[in-house]
Amino acid sequence: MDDYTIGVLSNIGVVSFVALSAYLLLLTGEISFGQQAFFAIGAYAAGIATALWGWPLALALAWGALSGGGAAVLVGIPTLRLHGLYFSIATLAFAEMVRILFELFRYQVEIDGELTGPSGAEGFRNIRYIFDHNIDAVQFLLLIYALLAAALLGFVLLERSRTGVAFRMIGEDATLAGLQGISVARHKVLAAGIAGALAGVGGGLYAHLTTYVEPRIFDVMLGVHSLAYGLIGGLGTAFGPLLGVLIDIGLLESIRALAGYRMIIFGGIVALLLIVRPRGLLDERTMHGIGNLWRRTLLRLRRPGPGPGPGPGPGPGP
Amino acid sequence: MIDLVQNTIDGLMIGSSYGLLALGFTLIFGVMRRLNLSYGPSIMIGGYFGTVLYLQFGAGPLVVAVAVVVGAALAGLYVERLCFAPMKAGAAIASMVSSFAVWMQLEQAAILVLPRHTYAFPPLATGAPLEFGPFAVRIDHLVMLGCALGLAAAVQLLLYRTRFGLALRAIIGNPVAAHLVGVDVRTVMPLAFAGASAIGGVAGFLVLAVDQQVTPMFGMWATLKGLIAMMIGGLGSVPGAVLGGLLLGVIEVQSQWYFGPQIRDLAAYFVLFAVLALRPRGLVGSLSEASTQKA
Amino acid sequence: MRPATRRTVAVLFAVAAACVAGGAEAQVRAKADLRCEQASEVLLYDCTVGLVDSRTNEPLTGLAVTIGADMPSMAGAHSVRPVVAAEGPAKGTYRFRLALEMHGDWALLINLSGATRDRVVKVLRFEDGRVGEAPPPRR
Amino acid sequence: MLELPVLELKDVSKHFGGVRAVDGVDLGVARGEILALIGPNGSGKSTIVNLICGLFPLTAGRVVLDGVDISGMPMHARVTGGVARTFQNIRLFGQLTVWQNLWVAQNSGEQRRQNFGRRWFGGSRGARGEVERTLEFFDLAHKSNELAANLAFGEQRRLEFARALSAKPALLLLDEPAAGMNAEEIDQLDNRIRKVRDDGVTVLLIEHQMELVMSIADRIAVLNFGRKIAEGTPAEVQASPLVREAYLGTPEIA
Repeated sequence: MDDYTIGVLSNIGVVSFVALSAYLLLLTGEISFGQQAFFAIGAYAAGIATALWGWPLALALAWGALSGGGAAVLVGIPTLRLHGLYFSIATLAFAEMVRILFELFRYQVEIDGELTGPSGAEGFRNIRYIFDHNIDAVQFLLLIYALLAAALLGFVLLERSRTGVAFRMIGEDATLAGLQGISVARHKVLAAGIAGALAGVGGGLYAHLTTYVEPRIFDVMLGVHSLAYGLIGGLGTAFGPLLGVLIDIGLLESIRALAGYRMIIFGGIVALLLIVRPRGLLDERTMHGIGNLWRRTLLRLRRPGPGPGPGPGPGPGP
Repeated sequence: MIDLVQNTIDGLMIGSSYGLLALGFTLIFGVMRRLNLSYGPSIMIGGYFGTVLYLQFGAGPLVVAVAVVVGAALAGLYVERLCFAPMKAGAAIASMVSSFAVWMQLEQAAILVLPRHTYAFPPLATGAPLEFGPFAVRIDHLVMLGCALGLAAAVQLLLYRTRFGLALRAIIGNPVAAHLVGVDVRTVMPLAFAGASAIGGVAGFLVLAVDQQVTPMFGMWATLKGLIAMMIGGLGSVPGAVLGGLLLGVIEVQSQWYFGPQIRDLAAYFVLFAVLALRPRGLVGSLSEASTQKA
Repeated sequence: MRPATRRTVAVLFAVAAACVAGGAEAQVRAKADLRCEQASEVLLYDCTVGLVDSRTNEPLTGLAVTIGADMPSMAGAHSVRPVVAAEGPAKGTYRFRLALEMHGDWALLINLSGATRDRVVKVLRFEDGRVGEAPPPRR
Repeated sequence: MLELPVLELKDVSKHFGGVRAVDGVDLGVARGEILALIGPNGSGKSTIVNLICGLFPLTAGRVVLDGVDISGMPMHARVTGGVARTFQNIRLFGQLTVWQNLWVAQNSGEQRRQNFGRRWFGGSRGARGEVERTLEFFDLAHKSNELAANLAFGEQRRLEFARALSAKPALLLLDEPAAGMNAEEIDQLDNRIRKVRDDGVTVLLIEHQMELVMSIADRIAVLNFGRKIAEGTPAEVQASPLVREAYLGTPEIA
C-alpha cells in the first residue's frame, strides 16, 4: 500500500466516526447539524492531552471521547424539548459557537523550545505523538480500524438491545414510544451522549492523524456531510453511514480524472439516489430482507429439507 | 451614546438584507415545510451571473441586478425540480440532504467557471454618506433598507390579498384539501420556489453590491444568515422574518463594535441558541401551527 | 459483564496497549521554510521548501518529501493527490509543483520520511499571481 | 363500592382554546370491569383517553390511578404505573418487527426490574416467553419476524392490542378497537376482551359498534358535548331519555 492509499483509508476511517455519530441521532429521529462540534472538542482535547500534557494516546482518546460525550449531554439537555428543524438549528448554532470559541482559544506551552498548543484561528500544530513514538502510518491505520470495528460491534449489540430498539421507536414516533413506557427524554440524552463520545474519539484520531487542526475544519460543511453519509448509505444499519463515507471519499478519490467536476457529479448522484431511496441504500426494509435471507439460509443449512418454515423464536434480532 | 445609535442605524441597514434573505427562506419553508439548504448557493449562482455580465460586458447595476435575480430564480427552480418536486410527502430529511448535495454542485460549478477566490461586483451607489447631525447613513444601505421593507410589504400583500396568496396559504394549511378545492400544487410550488429564490436574489444583489465582491463562500453565508434570521423571527411569518433580520443586524454590528469580529458571529449564534432554547417558536408567532411541524 | 462484553473490552485494551508501547525517543524535528509562486498556468504553482533541524538549524538532506494539500474549510472535499518533491540545488531544499483546484487558503502537509520522519503543516493563501501568508479567516 | 376503583376521573376538564372538549367529567372504573364509554362523534371520548394516558395536560381536575394522582406524570411513567392503550387510527412502529414491537413494550414496573441489566444484550427468558404467549394468544406467532408495516389491516389491529397488553397493564384503554372489522373479527375481538378481563385487567372501551358494547360492557357511560349524561348498566343506559336524545337519528342504540 502506498502512502496515498493509506492516507485515504485513514481519512475514511476517521470520518466514519462522525458519520456514525450523526447516524445515531438520526435513529432517534433527530437531524443534527452539529456533530462536528464534538469532533472538534475531541480533537482539541486529545491533542492537548498528548502534545501538552504528555499523556499516552489511549488515555488521550478516552479523554477525547469523554469530552465529546460530556459536551453533548450538556448541550442535549436544553435542546431536548426541541424537535425537527428547531433541534437541527440549535445544534448548528451550538457547533458554530464552539468553532468560534476555538478561534479565540489560546493555550500554548513551550515544548522542545517551540510554543505548542492551540493558537486561535491559526490552529493547533505539532500534535506529534505518532512521530515521537514511531508509530508508522500503517499502525495508525490499524488503530483507527480497530476502534471503528469496536464501535461497529457496539452498534450491532445496541441494535439487538432494548435500548437500541427504543431508539428506533423514538425515531419513528416519539409520542407513541412514550406511550409504550419509554422515557423519550432519557433515551435522547443517552443517544446524544454516545454520539458525542463517538465523534470525540474520531476527532482525537483525526488530530493525531493530521498532526494539525484548525477551527475552520470543523465548520457546518463537515456536519452536513456526516449527516448525508447515513442518508446515502442507509438508516437500516450502522454499516449504512460507513457505506456513505466509502461512496463519498472512496468514489471521489477513485474518479480523480474528473477533478473539477467531481462535486457536480457526486452532488447529482446523491440527489438522484435520494429520490429513489429516501432512507438510503441500506434502509430498514433492505436490512430486514437481508436478515430474513440469512436466517433462511442458515435454517436450510442446519436441517436440509423443503421450505423455509416460520422459524423458531427469532429473538430480538433486527 | 453616539456610537450606540450609529451602530444601531448601521445594524438596521445591514439587518434589512438578512431580513430579505429570511423572507425568501420562510416562503419556501412555509409552503413546503422543507428546508432548502441550496437557497444561498442559488443566490450565489445569480451573483456569478451578474459578475460575468459586469466584467465581460460592463453591464450597469440595473442589468446586473436583473441578472442576479433571474439567475437565482433559475437556480432555485433547478433545485426544486431535482430535490423537492420528486420527493414523496414523508421524505423531508431526504430532500434537505438532497438540497445539500445540489449545494455542492452549484458551488463547484461556480468555481469551475470562475476559479478565482473573489471577483469584483458593481457598486450600487458611490456617493458620500448622507449626514444627519452626528450620524451618517450610506446611500446603498438606504437603498437596501428601502428594498427590504418594500418587498416585505409586497410579499405580505401577495400572501393575504391575492388569489395566488390564498392558494399558497391553503397549501400551508392543508395540502390535500387545497388540492381538492382546485389549487394546483404542482404549479404553485415551483412558482413559490422561484419567487423565494428571486427575493433571495434581490438580497444577494444588494449585499454583493455593498461588499463590491463575490466569492464562492457567499452561498453558505447567505444560507446561514437567512436561516438564523428566520429562526430568530419565527418560522413562516413575514413580519417575523424582517424583524429577525433587523435584530440580527443590530446584534452583529453592536457586538463587532464593542468586542470585535469574532464575537460578532458568536453573539449571533448565541442569540439564536438562546431564542431556540427559551422561545422555540421565535419572537413572532408563525403563519400557521402546521408550519412548525417537523421539517 | 457477559463474555461478549469482556472480550470486547479486552480487545480494546490490547489495542490501546499497543499504541502506548511505541517507545518515546527524541526525534529530529523539522522546521520548514516554504515559498510558492505561480507557474505558467493559472492554479499551477512552483514551490520550494527548505528543511532544517529545528534545534541545530542544520539542513535536512536526502529525505523523501511528499506534499499533500487540502482546504481547511472543506477538509477532504478538494484534497489534491500528494506530490513528490525533488531535492533542489541548495542544501536541504526540495522543489515541487502543485496543481490546485481553486484559489483560497490551502493547508500543505509536508511529509518527511527516510532518516527523519516528520510532518510540517503550512497554511498559505493561493491567489491569481500571488501566494502569501493566510491571514486569519474572517467570514 | 367497597374496593378502590382502578381509575378515577375527578371533575376532569380539557379546553382547546374556547372549545370545551371535556367539561367536568367524573368517572370511576372498578377493578375487573369492562366500562364502555360511548357518545356521538366529537363528544370527547378520545380526549378522555388522551387525558388518562397523558397525551394532553389537563385543564382542570384530577386523574387518579389506584389511589395515586397521576395528573402531572409524564406519559411513560403512567405506562409503568399500569395504563396501556390502543389507537383509533392504528399506530405501530412499521419499521420494526412484530416481535420488537411487543418486546420493547414490556414496561410495567415489575417487567422493568426483571429486564434490568438485560436491556443491552437480548431479553431474559421470561420476557421472551411472555412475548411468545402474547403472540400465540393473538394468532400472530407466524408473523413474529415480519415488519409491522407489512401486516394486513386485521393483523395490525391485533398487534396493537397485543402490544398494549405486553406492558401488563392494570387498566387497558381500547379506542374503537372494532373499527373497520368484519363480523367474524369482531366476534374474536369480543372473546379476547373477555379473556383479558377474566385475567384481571380492567378495560375502558370506547366503541361505536353498539352490538359489541351491549354484549360485553358491564357498565356504560355516555358522553355528549364533553359532559357525562348517563351512566349505568346497558339496560339502564338504553332506557335513558337523555341518551336517546343525544343519539337522535342513530337508530342502532334502540
